[in-house]
Amino acid sequence: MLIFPLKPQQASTFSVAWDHLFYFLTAITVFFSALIFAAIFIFAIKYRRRSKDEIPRQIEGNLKLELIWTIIPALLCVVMFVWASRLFIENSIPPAASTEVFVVAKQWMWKVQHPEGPREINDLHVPVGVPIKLTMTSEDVIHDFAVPAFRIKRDVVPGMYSTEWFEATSTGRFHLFCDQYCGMGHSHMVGWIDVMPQDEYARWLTSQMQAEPMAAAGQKLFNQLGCDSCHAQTGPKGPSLRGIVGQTIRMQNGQTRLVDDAFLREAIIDPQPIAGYPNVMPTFQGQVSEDQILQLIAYIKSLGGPPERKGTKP
Amino acid sequence: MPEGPAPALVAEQFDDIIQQRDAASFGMWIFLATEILFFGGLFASYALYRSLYPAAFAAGSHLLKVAYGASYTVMLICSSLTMAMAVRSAQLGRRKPLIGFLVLTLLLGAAFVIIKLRWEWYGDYLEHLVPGVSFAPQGEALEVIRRFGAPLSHVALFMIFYFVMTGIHALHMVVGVGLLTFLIIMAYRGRFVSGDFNTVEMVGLYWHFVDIVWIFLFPLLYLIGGRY
Amino acid sequence: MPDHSLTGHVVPSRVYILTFVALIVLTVLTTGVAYIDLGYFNTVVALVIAVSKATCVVLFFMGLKYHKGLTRIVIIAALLWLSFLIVLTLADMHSRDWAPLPQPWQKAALSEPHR
Amino acid sequence: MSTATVEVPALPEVHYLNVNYGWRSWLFTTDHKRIAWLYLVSITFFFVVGGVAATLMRLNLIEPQGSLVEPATYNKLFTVHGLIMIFFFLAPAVPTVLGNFAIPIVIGARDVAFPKLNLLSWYLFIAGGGVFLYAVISGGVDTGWTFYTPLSTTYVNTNVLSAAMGIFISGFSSILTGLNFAVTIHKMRAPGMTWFRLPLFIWSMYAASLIFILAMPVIAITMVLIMLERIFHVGIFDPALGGDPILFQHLFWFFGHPEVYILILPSMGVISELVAAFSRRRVFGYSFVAFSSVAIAVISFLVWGHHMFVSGQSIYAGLVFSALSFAVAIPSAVKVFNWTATMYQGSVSYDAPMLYALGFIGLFTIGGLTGLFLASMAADIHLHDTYFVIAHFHYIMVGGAVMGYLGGLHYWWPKMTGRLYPETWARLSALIIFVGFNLTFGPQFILGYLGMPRRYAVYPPEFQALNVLSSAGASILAVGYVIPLIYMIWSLRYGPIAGPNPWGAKGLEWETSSPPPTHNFHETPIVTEEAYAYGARQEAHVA
Repeated sequence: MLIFPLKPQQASTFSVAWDHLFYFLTAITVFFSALIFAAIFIFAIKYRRRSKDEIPRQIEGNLKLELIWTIIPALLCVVMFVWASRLFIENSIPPAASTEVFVVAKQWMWKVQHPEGPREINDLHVPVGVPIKLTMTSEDVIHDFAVPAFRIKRDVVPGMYSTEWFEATSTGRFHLFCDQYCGMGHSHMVGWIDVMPQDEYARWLTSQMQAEPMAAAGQKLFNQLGCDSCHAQTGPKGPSLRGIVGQTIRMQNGQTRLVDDAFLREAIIDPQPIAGYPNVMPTFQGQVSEDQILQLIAYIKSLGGPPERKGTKP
Repeated sequence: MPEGPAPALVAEQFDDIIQQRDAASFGMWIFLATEILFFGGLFASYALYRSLYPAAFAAGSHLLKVAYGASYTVMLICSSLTMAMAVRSAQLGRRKPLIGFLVLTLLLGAAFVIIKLRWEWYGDYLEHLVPGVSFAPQGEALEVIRRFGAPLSHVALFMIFYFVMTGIHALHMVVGVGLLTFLIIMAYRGRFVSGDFNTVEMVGLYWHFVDIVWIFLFPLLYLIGGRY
Repeated sequence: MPDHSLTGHVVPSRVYILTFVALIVLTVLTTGVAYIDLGYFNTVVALVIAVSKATCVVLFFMGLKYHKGLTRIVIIAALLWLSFLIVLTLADMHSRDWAPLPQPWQKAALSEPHR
Repeated sequence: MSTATVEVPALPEVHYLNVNYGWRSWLFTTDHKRIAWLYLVSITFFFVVGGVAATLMRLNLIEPQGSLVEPATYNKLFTVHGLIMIFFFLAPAVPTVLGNFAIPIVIGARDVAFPKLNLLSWYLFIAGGGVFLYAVISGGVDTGWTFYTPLSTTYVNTNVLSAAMGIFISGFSSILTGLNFAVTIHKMRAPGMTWFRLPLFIWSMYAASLIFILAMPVIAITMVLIMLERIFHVGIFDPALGGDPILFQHLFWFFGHPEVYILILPSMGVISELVAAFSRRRVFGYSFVAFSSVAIAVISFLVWGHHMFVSGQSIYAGLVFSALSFAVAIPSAVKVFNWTATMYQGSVSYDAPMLYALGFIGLFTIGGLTGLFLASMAADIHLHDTYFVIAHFHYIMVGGAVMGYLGGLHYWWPKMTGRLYPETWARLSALIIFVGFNLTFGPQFILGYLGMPRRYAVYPPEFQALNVLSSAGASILAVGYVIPLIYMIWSLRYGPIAGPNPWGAKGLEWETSSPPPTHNFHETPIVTEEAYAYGARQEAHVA
């Protein structure tokens, strides 16, 4: 029995695919290292210097050999590139049916909000067998949300939303690490992912239900901040936000923008004039925290998406 | 020891004055390649933000005065001409024109730096257009920014690039003025006119390079965004 | 190849004067064009003029026209490297939104999770 | 106290070391060989400082909760270790010591093209190092060697300004060194020394010089921007003010990745010399090895985005960077195969420099192959910023660059000093370094695979066993580094006289006396044969 593990836990759909790639790369590494080591050993012993004045036969080189050891590694590299890139793209695009969870990082803690309302710190409860999409941002420096057992990792960058997703395949408690150096408390910015059976997770959610859902909190904030005075319905000062998510709108400077999470965040913090409306919206930078912005976005999204005709897929 | 036309002027690691001159001028060109990448980091950042915030950068350029930029350009082009003529005089071994052209170049360069600091930058400071020191555009400046619908922080970003890019350029000008002063003193003592003109040539290359940087800074900072 | 005479390559002053005149003309031109609305082409024209001016300076004032081979390679390499930096950085920044990330309102449209 | 070997020649009467004495003759020297000594002493000092930082880190990691220092101190330790080892030891090591000493002699020149500039480079290096040490003493710096924004510009309170200033100044030292070498190699070669007669060491030094010239200015300007942002609180990289923190990563890695090749390319050149000399063979596939150096130098500038796969960089840019990263692996593989093939049917001796060279080839192979994991976008997701990365780049930088440096130092030591070091001790220390190194960094591959993040002062207890193993290996490695320090100093005075060509090697440097005269050769050599012409003259080997 080894005193240390040789293999990390394998607890997500991606970790299986990832491990296959890893084994392939390891096999190549072991093969070529063994080849070079063996060659060095054999040559060093077989062709050792036998007399002080020995001058060996000179060989210039060999074009055929050069081509062989250029082309074979090149082909292997193509295989690795294609395999790894496909897997990366798969890992970058969350399934449309994922459950969304919001993460705000700050020095040195992870703040998690579930759309249903529960909030956690340095802990994330998720159901097994359900794809979870994390929408993440940071309040200060760059952090990184890494879960070795799921083989996932993504930088959490201030000023933008980054996403990653996973589908847990086994229940249990798994390490959550901050992998991007973030200052003094970097190594204390750790937490746990609790993967629960689906029914247990449902019970956990209800037990946490004293918290209000994000959209409801967002609506309260929306009214508190006075957003409703211009945006409750389309008026002279601003458009109604009902169904605005997913629309493409035209800005005063002629650009068109897709209304998504990133755009909504920018519109709250650093509003730019939209075509057809006066440039009167003030910035809310400093008045709302990153958590609250996410609540506002959740509320705006709860107002519905674009009209049906936009969706082209049946 | 190799036979050279003026052995005392050839450093001991070289065979002759021609190898020495070749090495010196090649070294200078490599140094300029380094300089291209040094300014390149700034140009790349500028390009990125300009493509992200076109309105703010257009607004920012309206806060600068074209008259300054254009007259600097003319001054630098004139100084490049006088510098080229100075190198030519040194090649031909003419001491008096050499000193004359060097002094002209020096005057134009010094005028550039002085006008930039005393009038343009100081003016920007009075108008509160210096991010990190005092950035609070008022009056006409604020109106321009409003007209472009540009957020203040992005305009500040433009102004940062304006100050950093022209500042580092001006620093290069100051170094150039120092080098010219040195050249004038040496030329006065009779150097550079007996085949050993490569020092003048190298300073010339540097001077022209600094001119080229300005040739790009002028449109990128003062003209872009349209004056119409 | 570099000149192997004692004085190096002496350029007639006429060449310098002509270069100077061309530079002044181009400066006037680039300033003037900035006052005409050409849309995106304002930037293009400004850069084309700047590149031509820089080329004039490099070729004649700096004498690159009379240096062959090596020196040219040095300068071309530096410009190529600069373009690596600018092009790849901008390429990243402007292709970030291309990824076909599903948006929340598409949830209804796509029912099968993509695996 | 010279030993009783009878037929060994005496030192030449006048050579560059005894031509004059006194501190002035050293501190104001323009002799490239003496400047190499100035660098040797200074980088050894920095190596000790960086090594002490590493030792303290490894000691701290013996226990999961940290056995020695506070996390804040630990953060400063790894920052100082990284910055010193990269900017003040590895980057200058082979170029400024071995390059300065050997390049002019190897190409048959009297000195570098710009000797005064060469001395200025050293002063800039010392100035940069001094400013950086000031930063370390006056409170340290804890940003990590990567200075990521907005952490470094806005959030840490340590001495980022002087650290950045130190890097800025030392950057110019490197630029001037690269410039000097490039001009020297182009313009100062002896008659008959054509490009394809150049030893491969020169080719790779040339490639490294190109990187110095083109990458260092970018880090210099980036450091200027960091300093400005810290002083004036402007928003170049601050997302709160419209700046983009990822732009910093682009600028940093545009320099940062080529920098890695600055560290390894010169050592690759040394290895080509060693393998040829101790196998008495022309390097197999000379032109492929030569051009692979240039190919590495060029492609290394196009791969920087592989440090940013999970940073929020666009997927499309990531694909391009990943593909190019694989492309840079191929010239490296070509080199390894050719070195190995050089030994085939050669006359292989086991002198200490050759042991270092063999160690290099093995460790560089592992380091290079594990680099493929990190160039693979998907594999990088899990391995990024873990100990796997640490292990990978230490295999390249310590297993590769440092082994090459030590091998080269042993190889040219008789030429530099005129004396030999004790061979048995040298072989022993090469062996200890190889074992200690693998014990230190081998376990870190597993740690990384298990998911242990880098730059952690404290860590979950299940990682302890491997960390203890790694720390134990580090203590063996430390012993391996101390032994050469002792016997090299010993040999300065007591080492047996080497004679002009103790290895029976080919190359212009072995045709002049050891140590060489101030201008390297008594008369300008004329080159008539290609490099490594071991078959050309059977009587070439002088005992």
